[in-house]
This record gives sequence, C-alpha cells and structure tokens, in this order.
Amino acid sequence: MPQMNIIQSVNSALDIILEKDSKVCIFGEDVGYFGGVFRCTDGLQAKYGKHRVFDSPLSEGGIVSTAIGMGINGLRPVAEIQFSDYIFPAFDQLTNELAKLRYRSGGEYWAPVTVRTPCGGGIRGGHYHSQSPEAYFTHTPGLKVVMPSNPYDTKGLLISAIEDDDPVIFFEPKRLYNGPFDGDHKKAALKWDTHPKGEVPEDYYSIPLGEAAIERAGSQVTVLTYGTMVHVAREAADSSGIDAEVIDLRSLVPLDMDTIEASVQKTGRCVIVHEAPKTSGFGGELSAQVQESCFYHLEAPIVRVTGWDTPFPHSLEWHYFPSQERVIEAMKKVVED
Amino acid sequence: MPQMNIIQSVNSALDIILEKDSKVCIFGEDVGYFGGVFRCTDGLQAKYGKHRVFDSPLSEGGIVSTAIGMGINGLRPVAEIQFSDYIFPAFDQLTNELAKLRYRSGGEYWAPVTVRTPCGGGIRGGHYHSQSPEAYFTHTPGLKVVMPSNPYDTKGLLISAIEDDDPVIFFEPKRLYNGPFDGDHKKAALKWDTHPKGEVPEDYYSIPLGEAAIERAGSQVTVLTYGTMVHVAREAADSSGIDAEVIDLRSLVPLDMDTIEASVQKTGRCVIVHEAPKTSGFGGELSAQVQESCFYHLEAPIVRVTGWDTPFPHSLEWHYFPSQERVIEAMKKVVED
Amino acid sequence: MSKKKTLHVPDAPFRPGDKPNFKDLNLPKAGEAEKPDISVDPSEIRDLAFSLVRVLDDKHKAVGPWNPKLKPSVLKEGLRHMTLLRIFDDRMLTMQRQGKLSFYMKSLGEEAVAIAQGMALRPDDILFPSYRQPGLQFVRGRDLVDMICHCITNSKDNVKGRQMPVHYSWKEGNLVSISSPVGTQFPQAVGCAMASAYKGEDNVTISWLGDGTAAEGDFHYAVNFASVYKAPVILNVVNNQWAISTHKNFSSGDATFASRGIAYDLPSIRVDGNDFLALYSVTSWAAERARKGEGATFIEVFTYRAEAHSTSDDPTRYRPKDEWKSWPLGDPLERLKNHLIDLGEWSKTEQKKLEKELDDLVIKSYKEAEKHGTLNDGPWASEETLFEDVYKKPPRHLRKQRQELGI
Amino acid sequence: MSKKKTLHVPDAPFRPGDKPNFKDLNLPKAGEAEKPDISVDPSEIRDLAFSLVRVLDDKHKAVGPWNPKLKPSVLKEGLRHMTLLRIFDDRMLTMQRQGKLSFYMKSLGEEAVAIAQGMALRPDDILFPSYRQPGLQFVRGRDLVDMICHCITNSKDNVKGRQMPVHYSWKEGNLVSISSPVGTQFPQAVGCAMASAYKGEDNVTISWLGDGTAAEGDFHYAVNFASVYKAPVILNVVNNQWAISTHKNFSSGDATFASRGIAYDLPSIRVDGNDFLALYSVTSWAAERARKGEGATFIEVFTYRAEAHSTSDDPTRYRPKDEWKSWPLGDPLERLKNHLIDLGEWSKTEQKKLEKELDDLVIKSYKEAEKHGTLNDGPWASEETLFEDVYKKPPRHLRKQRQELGI
Ligand SMILES: Cc1ncc(C[n+]2csc(CCOP(=O)(O)OP(=O)(O)O)c2C)c(N)n1
Ligand SMILES: Cc1ncc(C[n+]2csc(CCOP(=O)(O)OP(=O)(O)O)c2C)c(N)n1
Ligand SMILES: [Mg+2]
Ligand SMILES: [Mg+2]
Repeated sequence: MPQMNIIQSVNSALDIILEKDSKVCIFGEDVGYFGGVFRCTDGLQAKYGKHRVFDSPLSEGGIVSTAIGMGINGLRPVAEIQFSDYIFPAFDQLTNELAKLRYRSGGEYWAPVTVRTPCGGGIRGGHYHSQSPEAYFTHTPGLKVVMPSNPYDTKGLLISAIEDDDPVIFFEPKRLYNGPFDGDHKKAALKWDTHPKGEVPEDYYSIPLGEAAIERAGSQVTVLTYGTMVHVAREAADSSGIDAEVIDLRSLVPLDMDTIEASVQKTGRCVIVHEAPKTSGFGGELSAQVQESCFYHLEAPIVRVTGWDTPFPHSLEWHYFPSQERVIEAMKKVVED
Repeated sequence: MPQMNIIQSVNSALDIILEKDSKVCIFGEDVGYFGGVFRCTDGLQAKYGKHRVFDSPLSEGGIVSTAIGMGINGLRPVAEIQFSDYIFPAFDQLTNELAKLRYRSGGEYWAPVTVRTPCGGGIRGGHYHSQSPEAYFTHTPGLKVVMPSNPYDTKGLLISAIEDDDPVIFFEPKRLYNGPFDGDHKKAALKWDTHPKGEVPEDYYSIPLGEAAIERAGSQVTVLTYGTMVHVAREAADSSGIDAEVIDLRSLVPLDMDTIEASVQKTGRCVIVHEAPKTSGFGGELSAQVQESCFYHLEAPIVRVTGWDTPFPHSLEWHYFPSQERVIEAMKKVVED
Repeated sequence: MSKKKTLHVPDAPFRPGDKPNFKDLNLPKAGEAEKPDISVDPSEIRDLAFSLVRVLDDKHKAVGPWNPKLKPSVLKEGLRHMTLLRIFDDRMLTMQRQGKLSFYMKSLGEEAVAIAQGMALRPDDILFPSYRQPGLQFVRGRDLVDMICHCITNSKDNVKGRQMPVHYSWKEGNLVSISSPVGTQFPQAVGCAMASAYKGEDNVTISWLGDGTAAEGDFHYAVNFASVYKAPVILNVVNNQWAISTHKNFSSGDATFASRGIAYDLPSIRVDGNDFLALYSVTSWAAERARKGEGATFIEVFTYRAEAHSTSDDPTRYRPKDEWKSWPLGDPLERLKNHLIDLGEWSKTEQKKLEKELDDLVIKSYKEAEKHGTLNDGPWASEETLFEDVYKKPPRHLRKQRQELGI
Repeated sequence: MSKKKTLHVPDAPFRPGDKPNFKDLNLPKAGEAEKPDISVDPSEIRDLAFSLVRVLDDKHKAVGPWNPKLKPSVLKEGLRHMTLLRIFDDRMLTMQRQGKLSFYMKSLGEEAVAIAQGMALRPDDILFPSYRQPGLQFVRGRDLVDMICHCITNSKDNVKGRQMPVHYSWKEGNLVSISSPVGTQFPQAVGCAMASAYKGEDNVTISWLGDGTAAEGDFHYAVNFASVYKAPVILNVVNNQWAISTHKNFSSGDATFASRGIAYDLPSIRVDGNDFLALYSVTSWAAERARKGEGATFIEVFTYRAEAHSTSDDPTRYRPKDEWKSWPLGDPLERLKNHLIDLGEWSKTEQKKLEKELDDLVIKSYKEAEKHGTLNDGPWASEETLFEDVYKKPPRHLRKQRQELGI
C-alpha cells in the first residue's frame, strides 16, 4: 500500500472525489494553478480543468458565501481557507448562514459545503498562523467539526465530509502535514514514511464522521484529544510508563460519547488535551460531558492540558504548545490523586 | 433614588460618561438621531452633539474596525451592535484585532473599545434576534465579557467597561430591558418599578468587572448563571422550595472563581444555567472549572440547563428557552443524587 | 456652542418637522437614457450609473428606448400583483396590530420592484430576495394560504415556525430562504449563479439588498466575485433612501449606488424603482446578458420606503410625516394603473372591482390559513421539529436532548 | 476535451514558460495626467482613476503638472532610504536562508511606495501599513538595530517575540502594529483619522493594502466610512499585480483599482508606484486635502512584486522567471538614481559608495542586534511575557496559568 503524508492523502481524497462526482468543485486562495500554499491541491487543476479547481479572490467571506450559493444550486463545493486564523472574515456566513440554512428553511434548502483549513501551532507561525479555532464551530449547531491526526484518517474522513449533506469544517493540523510530531521540537522531524497510519489505500474509502479511534489502549487514565496532540499524548503515555488510553476524537461534532464513556468508566480518570486556549475551549465541553456521564466512576478531577489563555506567541511557542511534560504531569496528577 | 429600567440605566451610564470624558464617543446603527432601536441612546445626540453620538453605516465590521482605530488614537469609543446575532460580520476584527492588539504590539498599542449589544431570547425574535453568543468571546483571550441582569448592575458595570483600558463585550439581555422576567411568558410582564435592583443612583458609580453577585443565598445547591436566567433560576429556587444559592456571574471574563468555589464547596452541588446552546457553551467551561477546583466537595454530577443544540426557534421559543421547570428538575436531580 | 472643527457626520436631508424637499435629486427625464446592446463593453456605458432609466413619463406614456412594449395583458397582470401585494400587506399589518402575527414588514411604495423584476424572469431563474421582495411569490403563483401560514407561524408554516414572519422560503418557486442578517444572500446568489454556469445551464440568479445593507462586506464579495467569474447574476441595490432611521447619506457619499458596479467593470444601471416598465425592461436586458454568457449586471433600483421599516419601527421619530407623498417619482401602482387607463385598457371602476376581489381573496385565504393554527393558540409545528433539520439526521446528542425535553 | 460551456475562470496573463508581455497595459505618457485643485469635486476628476500619474519620463526627466519640484537633497534622502531598504532586505533574506530569521518578506521593486509616500507626510501622521511597507521606518529614522531585533525575535524585540518577523510595531514613529490578517488595518486607519478629526487635530492617517487584499470586506468598510465621515485619511491599494500566486485578474475585473473610489465619491488617483516623484506628489496632494478638511483620497499605486511573496513562497511555480525585468515602469531605485545623475547631482561612484556604507551599517547593526539574542539560542523575551499584555493587568486565571507553567 502506498505511504502518504497528510498533504498527499488530502490530495488523493480530492482527486478521487473529483473523479467520482462531477458536482464537486474545489476553490480558495491559491488552490488552482499553484496547487495551494501547502500544495494540497497540487496537480488537480491540470487534471480536472479550470472550472473544477480554481483560484478565488482573497476573500474568505466571499469564498464561503459563494460556496453556500453553489451548494444550494446542486454543487458540492470544497472550499479552502488558507489558514484557520483567517476563517473569521467568513464567520457570519459560517455560523448564521451555512449552519442555519437547513433549519431556517424548514429543510427546503441546505448546502453540502466542506471547508478545509490548516490549523494549529508548532511551525513557528506565531500569532496568526497557529490558531486552533475549532471550539467556536463546535458551539454552532448545524456544523460538523472534524480534525484528523494522520494520513489514513484524513483521507477517509475528508471523503466522508465531502459526501456528507451537512456542512463540515475540516481542520488539518498543519504541523502533521509532513510527519507525526510528538511535541519534541528538538528531535529531527519525523516522516509518515514508516508510520502505520501513513499507509493509505490509493482507492476510495471512507471513515464515518462521529467515531473516535483508540490511538493507544490503556487502563489507568483516559486521555481525550485530537489533532497534533494525539501524538504528543501517545508519546507521553509511552515514555512516562503510565498506561493511558489515548482516544483520538477525530470528529468533535458529532462526538463519539460511547467510546469516551466506555473508556472513562473503565479507567476512572480523565485528562483532556488540546492546543487551543483553555477558557471555553472544546476541553471544557468534554470535561463537562465526562463528569455528567461518568461522575460516579471518576476517581480524580478531570484535568485539562491546553494552550494558555493568551494569543499564540512566536518565540515562546514551546512554552505555549502543550508539552509532553505537561501531559505527563497531568496524567500523573490524575492517576495519583 | 430613581427607579430605572435597563434601557434607562444604560442611557444614564452613557450620559454620565459622555459628560465626564470628552474622549468617549458613541456610535452604531441608528444610535444617533433616532436614539437606537431599543432607545438606549435616546436624547444623547441632542445633548452632546452629532460628533459624540452618531449613526454609522450598516456595517458591523466597519463599526468595530473604526472603533479600534479611534481607540488607538486616544478615543474611548462605545460601539453598539444592534443585535448580538449581527456581531459576526465583525468577528475577525473582534477576535484577531481588538483582542490581540495589545499583545501583538508588545503593549505599544491597545484600543479601549466597549461593544454594547442586546442578546438573548424571550422576545419572539426567532432565529436571528435571540442568540446568546457570549461563549465565542469568552474563548478569545484579550476580551472581557460582561452580562448584567438588572438596572443597577448594568449602569455600574457599563461605566466600568467603558473606563476599562481593555476591550469589553457588553451583552444586554434584551428580554430584561423593560422588566425582570422569570421565564413564565404567560404571566403579565413585570416592570423594574418595584424591584430593588431597579433603584439606580442618578450619579456616577461603578461596579468592578470580575465580581459575581449572590442573587439568592442558599445552602443546598449552587446555581451559576447570568443574564435573563438569573431571574428564572431565582424564581425556580423560590418556588420549588429548594434552598439554592443563585450566583449572578455578571462578568464571564474575568470570572469570579473565588465566589463560585466558596459556594460550591459549601453546597457540594452545582447547576449551571444559560440560554445559549449547550455544546461548548460557557456552561461547559464553568462545569470544567468547578469540577477542577471542587471535585472533592461535589456530591452529585454538575448539571447544565441550557438552550438546545439547535438554532433558536420562533414558534417553539418556549420549548427552547430554559424554563423554570427544567431548572427545578435539574436542582432536584442534583440535590437528590 | 462655538463651532469647533471636529468630525464630520452627515445629516439626513430632513427630520420631523421639516418639509421634505427632493429638489436636488436632479432627475433626468423619462426616455432620456440610452439603451445599449447586451454585449456592450461596460466601460462605454458608465454614464448609465449616474443617470436614471425611466420609461413612464409624467403623462403616463411609455417613452424612449427602454420601453419594453409589453402587451396590455402583461401590464394588467403586473397591476394585479401589485394591487394584491398592497392589499395583502395592509391586511397583514392589521392582523399584526391585533397580535395575530409576531412581526410584519411592508413593501408599500416598492411593490413594483419585486413584481416587475420577477415578471421579467423565467420560472427557473433563482431568487435570493431580502425581506422587502415578497411580491416575487405572487408573480410565481404561490398559494396565499401558504404565505399566510408562514406569517402567522402555524402548523402549516413550511419553515416550521423557525423564523419570524416574512422570512419566506419556497423551494418550488425557486425562492431561497430569506435570512435576517442583511446582505448575506447577495454573494450566495453569485455562488448560485456560478453553479448554473458550471453546469452549463442558462438560468439566471437574481438578488436584492437595501441601500443600508450595501455597506456590509457581503455586498463587496458579491460584486467582486460576480465580476471575476462573469457569473450569470443580477445584483440589485434597492435604494429606498432609508435603512431604518439612517438616511442613505450614511451609506454612500454623494455618488450613486449604481456607480459601485463601475469599479468592477460591470454594466451598472440606475433605474426608477417606481416605474414598472423601466424595471421590467432593465431586468430583461440584464437577464438576457446573463443567459447569453455576458456575465453579471449591477442595478440600483431608485425608490422610496413609504412606510415604517417594520412593525417594530416608528418613523415619525426620525423623518417627516407623509414624506413619501412628496416623492417625485410617485406611487408605482398608481403610475402603472394610470398608464393602463391612458392606453384605454383599464378604468377606475375595474380597479375598484379588482381591489374588492383581491381583498376578498386575502380574507378568505387568511381564514383558511387559520384553520391550520394561529400564532397564539397553535397548533404550531410539532415539538419534534425543534430538533429536526439542524442536521440531515439528528446525531446522538440531539436525540438525547429531545428525550430530555420529553418528546 | 470538447469545450463545454461552463464557469468562466480568469487566467493570469502568463505562466512559467511564457514570455511576459505587458503590452496591453496601455500606459499613458509621463506628464500627461492633469493635477486638480485640492478642493476639486471628485466627480470632475473621475478620469484620473483610469489614467496614471507619472512624473519621471523615459529620459529621467521630471515632467508635467504633478512634478513636486523637490530639492536635490530630498531626492538624495529618498535614494538613500531606498538603497538602504534594498540592502537591508537582501541581508535579511540571506540571514533567513541561514535560519537566523523564521520568515521574511521583501519589498523589491516596491521600495518607492513606502519611502516616497512616507517622506511626503509629517512625523505626526499615523501609519497603518501592511507587511510590504517596512521602508516607512527608515523615513522616520528608526534604529536599524531595533528593526533587526524584531526580525530575529530576540530579547530586544519590542513586540516581545509574539509575531513573526516584519510584523513591526513602532509607537514612537506612529507606525501601528502590523497584523497578518490582511486588510484589517484599512478601516482601522479610517477610525484613527476620524479620531484626529474628532479631536480637531490636523494630522493625517495613511494606510496601504494589496491588490489581492482589496477583495476583503475590510476594504469596503474603509472606503465607505472614509467617504461618509470625510475622514482625513489616505487609502492606498498597492497593486503589485500578484497576491501570492493569484494574479490581480482575480481581484478586479478589467477596471482599475483606483476606480473603486469613484463609487464613494472620493478623489481617486492611479499613480506609477515605481516613480518616486509621482508618488511623493500625489501623496502630498492627498495629505493637504486631508489636512484642510477636504476628506479622504483613494490611491491605486501601480507597481510590480519583483520577488517571491515571502520566504515561504516559490514564484517559479506560477509565473515566468525574471518577469519583473520586463515591467515597463522599470526599477524605482534605478529611476530615481538616474534622475539625480541626469540632474548632475549624483554619480554611479557615489551610489557605489553609498551602497558600501549602508551595507556596512546593516552588517554592523545586525551584529549589534545579535548581542541581544538570536532566534535559535535566545535570549528571547522572558517567559513571564507570555502572560503579559493579554490584558492591561493579568486577571486571576492568567496568574494561575503562569504559576502552572512554573514561572
Ligand atoms: C447584519 C445585520 N445588521 C443589522 C440588522 C438590523 N436591520 C434589519 S433591517 C436594517 C436596515 C436595512 O436597511 P436597507 O438595507 O436600506 O433595507 P430596507 O429595510 O430599506 O429595505 C437593519 C439595520 C440586520 N438585520 N442584519
Ligand atoms: C485574511 C487573510 N487571508 C489570507 C492570508 C494569507 N495571505 C497572506 S499575504 C496574501 C496575499 C496578499 O496579496 P496582496 O494583497 O496583493 O499583497 P502583496 O503580498 O502583493 O503585497 C495572502 C493570501 C492572510 N494573511 N490574511
Ligand atoms: Mg433602505
Ligand atoms: Mg499584491
């Protein structure tokens, strides 16, 4: 089976779906001729033609709003927002329009739009190339929110997202594009080459939205996480000797509470890890739900390990980015409490 | 002491601050000549002049961005967003600019902008005149987020917000403008006339941001809430006979965890109530924090009573709006668990 | 107060107590504006953005190159729709005042906009209106009862009671769900038109927004994308001079709204919005361009909001009373009626009869609608609908919440 | 593949392998554009939005009504700043390639923009640049060491290592913190100018954004608010033809960017961005208008992005190599130099000497800067700074988080 990195697996998913469904079109800033600043759409315009894969004006609001119109009129647009830090000019169209269209029209209209956007830190992107804005979208009924952590899942989830008749915000943790990253920036960069989840079938397959994956089975503590932090958490478990069960949520909305509950009810302990700032981050929601459904199983307070409640810094990036140490400390605290 | 409703207390705060500080200006859609669609700025243009209180183009993004520029250049603008449902076109300027300006410039620049905006349901406003988007802003480091529940607090908090050198999103629960509302829409509308918190001093006073108020002291369960739901929760406590301690948070960021902890550690039980949708609502954050700091005091799972994870409906408004019954049920559950 | 130099803030031209004065509008005469070929280079017709296309002159004659030369039957149909809309609006307003609707918005003085423009289109053309173009539904033959069921938010409201009144959605009529956040429909319409082009279909998309709304970012996205992708779309700014209490002086400098299309290399036309014939003609021209692959047209519809913004509004607080009566471009319904009378095709008696007939129809429809429930007593959309249509299928958390509510 | 009718998508005029061809630019001659009075009615000078203000002709002479007739000393100062900027950019790029900066963006080919425009202003005028106008800092005499400390993100970076390089902030120089989200500064600048007017001060605010960025909503807010409130602001669209890989054909139809000001009744001028004199002159004119209370001016600065978008970019993937060399409006630095030589005020030897001097200065400054730390080894801004400046004073939750981090 071919090995792919996440860029290639995104490209492969798009390629397959462009081939399969003539109603799919892909557009966004620099995605056409150039193939995207991260090269996720490389070669697709040449292969499928200018009207299937094309550049847009530099206008996130324009991209999302026209995608909605296309969706209303029978297309299945896949829009790219170049960095998720730049998704906010489209926030009104995403939250007030895309999310609510089906509801407000009594089911008459909807727009099966997928918005792909690279997110997260760890690339020295500083303030405005590192944000993880997923929580905003999880608070917006009508949107589905997905964030994969490896090439295999990326392809299968992206195909599902595009085929889904509901709008999906599809976050791609850019630090993982070229290889897994366990949080140790001093180590040489890894590649997906030898990673089992770097094996990606060439052909069509899909992974349903709303199913978490157990990244690492364990018994002492449940770690709920997604995106880049999946790798940090797994490595933290492996290196600390704490037998943690690391759950890769993959889809935040809908959320796989069955898997989460089963795990926490087994371990009795829970740590939540994400990059985004703590206050009202998705970790708050996870913590609330876990204590609601597993209160009597919990043997220690749930601990969140997250980005700080500050904007994302540049030079102090590694003081901001949740480190293995912080995850280990949290797991220890929870296990020992 | 004069009795005021919330509209009058907003007006009084603005009047005082316009008088006191020539750098304060007020603008937004229809706020100038007309005095605002809710009449909060009534009479102020006539009193202070066209350049102090003025109409703006219909452009929330333009309002917030120019307010930032004014703030950078020494003014202390108070911008009105006509309904908080319409704050999203300004979301980029609020989250990426206003919130981050001080940080990204190393403290060189900041903009002391206050954004006032009516929020919440209960006025048959349906889909787009009922939203409670406060959670989005609590997830945005750099912003302060305030929501009062009565005329007295409104005036004191609004004056603090305007005088604060940090940006503040000031939510005004529009269902409370003219009178307290305990969630029973079948009852005749109440007025602030006889309510103790409807007594509002004519003169300057301020209430610090970041201090919660105990709306009703109690021993059996702590109810954390804010805005309109304060009244629903208090009435639920009074009418159910459950001796609940109802805490009116008033300020969500910064949050008064001291008051919250003291109460939950005393009662050992906690219910959280807000109008906004549940998933990733501010209740998730509150729940997470309470269980983090009061885990060993908690005798039952924390329960959230919130709007459903749907857009805000029109005809079924009262099925959406968290009712006294739902609050009582939650309190009972928590107390009996 | 000494006049210190300070920030310039525009004024409305008149306020309560002032005498409305429309002299400096400098209106061109009917028939004056030239009519270009549909494949014209936009740069050659920039003047049209500062002029005004008018067909009906002061003597109720149709004049000039933009005269669409419509058959009397078509004119009568237009008159019928406009009369119906006015009567419908009046009845609904009355019912709102009686508490039977939670809210209402009228089109008084602007009836020609949706009706003439709608009639100039094909049924498969797609509509993205604002709340001020309900008349489109009459043109496309929507059942009045259905419209009223939405307005009184009962069990037969096809949007299941989720939106306030006048936020229609009508899939069968290709009328896309109306949204309260103003302007959002404009760039969506462009995307919709892009999809038609993508599919090689020759239907056209049309959208409207107000003078105030033209200040939103969505306006800019729409015009720009329409230009870049030569989308088969007609973009209308309905300049009715007011955005609630805010005069259009706050949403444009002294330039016309139509001139905003020039900057995007779009043919940009300013048209008398109270002139059924001019509107019909300009819209046909734009639709033909779009259908033939010539791309988008940008139109400023020049009109006047005759009444309150909505039932929540009290315009006497911010503008003179009966100001609309001085509007130099008159009443669109009267003008069309007088034109028909002038043609010998219509009479005051016939109009009276028509009014009676339509009023009866509205009353009958209203009664019929109430059989499906009322705002205050229901039945409304059933409780289960609360959790439907958020997603195509309710995910687990919504099914759980539904159970929590006990349904 | 048969050519089915489908969505129109524009092309860039050339791609890798093509020969760049700028013939259809239809450039007017130097000296041709008229210079209006500062109190001109914008509607009288719409032509300027489709023309091009040029002062330096092909023979290096300054011609026409827009000739600002600057003293040689001023020209030399301009040349010095431009030369410094070019050298500074080169050095920084080299250092970036060596891993000493995390990122860099050059102004090659566009040096005149910030420098001529900056020199035409007063020091108390307030600057809201994009990342492509670092030259403003040279004009206002910023310490090179400070600039470099920011770029290498060390302990003396005045923005405390929070932003990527070239996101300068310099309060003393009235240069407002540069943001990555493009365009956000444009309406902020308008608000800033409104505040100056509010206070009765006569300083001017100026802002720049790119051709690509002009598609953002912020562009529209800015121009509209500037027009409505007659703000003392100068709004520049720097049309360097590219937004990363996206040609300006995707951000405007065939109209000029300058023509976008027409729709808001602003004087709108298109100016040769590689012509120091034309830029200086147009900016002085706009600043005078603003200062005298005549309101905003809208300017399209017509230029070419000579190099990669940034150090993350590889333009050979999307446009021909050395394409800039064919740009008919030449190299702004060469043109100013040749003008000075033509005036007998400068020589190639002097230029060489100047280059050497400035290169030494940059190297010296770089070394000096490194004394305060380097990107890779620090020292950087101290760890406590992580929690500072989020709010004026850290609230409890940030003090707690700081403790959690153990600092
Ligand atoms: C984004 C947004 N902001 C504010 C409002 C509140 N609002 C509703 S209509 C309106 C005025 C619209 O004026 P205009 O665009 O001229 O249209 P008209 O009502 O005159 O037809 C305003 C401010 C809204 N609905 N949406
Ligand atoms: C809101 C936003 N969207 C996207 C980007 C990514 N981005 C950075 S610069 C750029 C192109 C800007 O082009 P232009 O405005 O022409 O300016 P230039 O770089 O040519 O000076 C893009 C797409 C961004 N920084 N901000
Ligand atoms: Mg209007
Ligand atoms: Mg550019």
